[in-house]
Amino acid sequence: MKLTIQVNEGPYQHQSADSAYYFAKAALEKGHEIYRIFFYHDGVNNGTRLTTPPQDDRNIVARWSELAEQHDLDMVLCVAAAQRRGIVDDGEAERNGKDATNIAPGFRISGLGQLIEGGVQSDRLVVFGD
Amino acid sequence: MKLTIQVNEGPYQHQSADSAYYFAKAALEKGHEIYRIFFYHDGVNNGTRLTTPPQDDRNIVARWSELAEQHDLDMVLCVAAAQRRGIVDDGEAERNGKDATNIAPGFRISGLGQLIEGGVQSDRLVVFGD
Amino acid sequence: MAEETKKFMYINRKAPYGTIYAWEALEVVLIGAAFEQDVSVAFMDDGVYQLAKGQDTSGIGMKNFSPTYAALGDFEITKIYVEKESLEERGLTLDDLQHLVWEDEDEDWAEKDSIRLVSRAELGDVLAGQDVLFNF
Amino acid sequence: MAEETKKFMYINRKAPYGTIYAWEALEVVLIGAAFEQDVSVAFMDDGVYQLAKGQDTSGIGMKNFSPTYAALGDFEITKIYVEKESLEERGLTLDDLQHLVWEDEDEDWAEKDSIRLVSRAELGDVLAGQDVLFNF
Amino acid sequence: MSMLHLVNKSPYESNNLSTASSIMKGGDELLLIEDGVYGAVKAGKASAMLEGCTVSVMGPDLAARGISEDKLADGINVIDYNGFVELVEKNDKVQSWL
Amino acid sequence: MSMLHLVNKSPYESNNLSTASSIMKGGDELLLIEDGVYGAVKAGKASAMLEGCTVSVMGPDLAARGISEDKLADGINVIDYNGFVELVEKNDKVQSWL
Repeated sequence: MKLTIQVNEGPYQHQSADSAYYFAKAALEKGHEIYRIFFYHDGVNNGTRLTTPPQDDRNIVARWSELAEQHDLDMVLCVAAAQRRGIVDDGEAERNGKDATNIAPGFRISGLGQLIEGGVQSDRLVVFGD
Repeated sequence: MKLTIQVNEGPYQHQSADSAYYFAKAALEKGHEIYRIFFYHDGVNNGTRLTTPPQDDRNIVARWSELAEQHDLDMVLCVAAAQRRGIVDDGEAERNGKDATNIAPGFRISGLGQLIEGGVQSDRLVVFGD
Repeated sequence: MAEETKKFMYINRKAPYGTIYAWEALEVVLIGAAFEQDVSVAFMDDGVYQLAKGQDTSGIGMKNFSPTYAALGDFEITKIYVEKESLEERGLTLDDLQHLVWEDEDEDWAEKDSIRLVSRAELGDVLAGQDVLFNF
Repeated sequence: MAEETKKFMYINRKAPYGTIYAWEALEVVLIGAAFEQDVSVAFMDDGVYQLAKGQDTSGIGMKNFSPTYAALGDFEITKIYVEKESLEERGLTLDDLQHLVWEDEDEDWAEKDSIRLVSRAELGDVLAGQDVLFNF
Repeated sequence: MSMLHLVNKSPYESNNLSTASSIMKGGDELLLIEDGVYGAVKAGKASAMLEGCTVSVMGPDLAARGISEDKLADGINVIDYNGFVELVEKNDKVQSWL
Repeated sequence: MSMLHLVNKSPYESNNLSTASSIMKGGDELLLIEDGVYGAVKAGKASAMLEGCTVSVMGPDLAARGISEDKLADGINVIDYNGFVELVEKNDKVQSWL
């Protein structure tokens, strides 16, 4: 089964990002293919490398980055949502005149078409949100 | 009347940040004193200078920074909440080994005691959230 | 991408302005229109408020995106389902909503209504017939 | 800051884990304990779930912060209001919740119950008597 | 000792208005803001919860949502952000039903 | 053409379970996750909405909230994340009632 996963909320405030992660992990372990994980709305906040959660808490961002590296995942942050929330890679920093970037490893910023394409190309779309 | 305002949600996703801003502005224009604006939970995301909202949309972060400058406001981002969400100033970057900062002008990062102090020192606490 | 056409349904259940979901959902619908899928949009629960007439956001400093719904027909999005029970509970009728239309190329560009008023049970049938459901 | 003592009430209305509000609210309560105000904490609506016994978060990888409620007594937080109607609607009784106690210094450290089961009307009276209400 | 109760969510998706209206005391005031303003519409089922309450509603939020004032339940005060500040002044404390 | 319905909010604070359960077709399945698991507790008022539905509930979410399986309404399947994936496989599509 080919899956696209959509994440609508940021890390920590809502459990959505946790549920999406555990679902993705279980699907991969069962041999399914994840075509794409698309982060929309506040979901783009999953992709900042600047978080420092408490020592006794999970590191949601790092966990995504590791999963992406292990399984060569395509993790996309919606560009319009990322601009509104302040998630920036090198290209965005240059285009919008920002003096810093904060995107985490394993994420890329791209357009909403990537979500639609996920719907077209996958057998299932599973949405996690508030 | 001396006010403390608490903001629990980030910009754009919920209207809370907008309502808090217009309430604060109206209070200042009527001659009230704002003792402190305390950003908690995802509210800390109001304090990132990396946002680039669309041209035809309001710039929530810049609006806070301007209000703070005009009225010499004390705008505090909760440190624990900011660490979880990845809002970083120079001190936090150094302490937590981060290679970038994203805090916007007019905001400072401090402890939860600042919220309690707001409750002690103010005539009213008004909370905006989801 | 042209190899397969899927039935895409965008389901809107949240009020506008209090949260951004309605607006960012609309952005997906517009982008999605370029993908030549078979598109439907549903408004139920508080989502029916998105189509309310006469929205004026000048007092809250937010962009009024409601005129965009009227443009859906130009994007060949012509199947817009509005749930009856949701309207009734909220004291609304179709007259409180924008009148959304599309022009039928096959009938000399005759103007037709886009909104289909459906019961919850009927909407359930429509959902059952879709391939992909988008939620915001 | 010692010049005035205010009645502080922390109102918890959200379930734990689904959102972070319960946890971050608890952090405020603990920090606030150092400020020598007259502190109360209320649990109503889904907030009553925060006090449920037997929480085990190992399967969702989140920190189980529920043991901290038992420490509130040590922070001299001894007035914990739980709303009856909220429990009943959810099929809960006080037996489903942690047994929270504090030790009364004035009575040779006798252990006393912290939880006060109140009706919505009684909780309304309690709220009316407060100076500052914290909401999360 | 009067209290201002703030409700910012639609009564059709959340229980906040229900809780607020059932715990309010005589002398307290209710202010509907953001999506909470839907609770003020007379023809909507939720408006029954407002009976016996002193209710204000944010005009800018009403206008944004396309609700004209003639649609409101009887006796509701339509205010702006200045009026919001005045309600906070007038009542001793504020309870946000989030 | 069966559908998996996901509900992740408490039925006591949100209308999502109510909407989901009233729109489900025979053959559809309902999965309660996150705060949605509170809807599965037999003694709670909301469990009445589950009647006639095929219901699964996330075990890890139940445990986190201190709900033991003997508290659940009759006939509910307790699953883990593997079971979640299997439900997604088994049904043609997923509807998240957010």
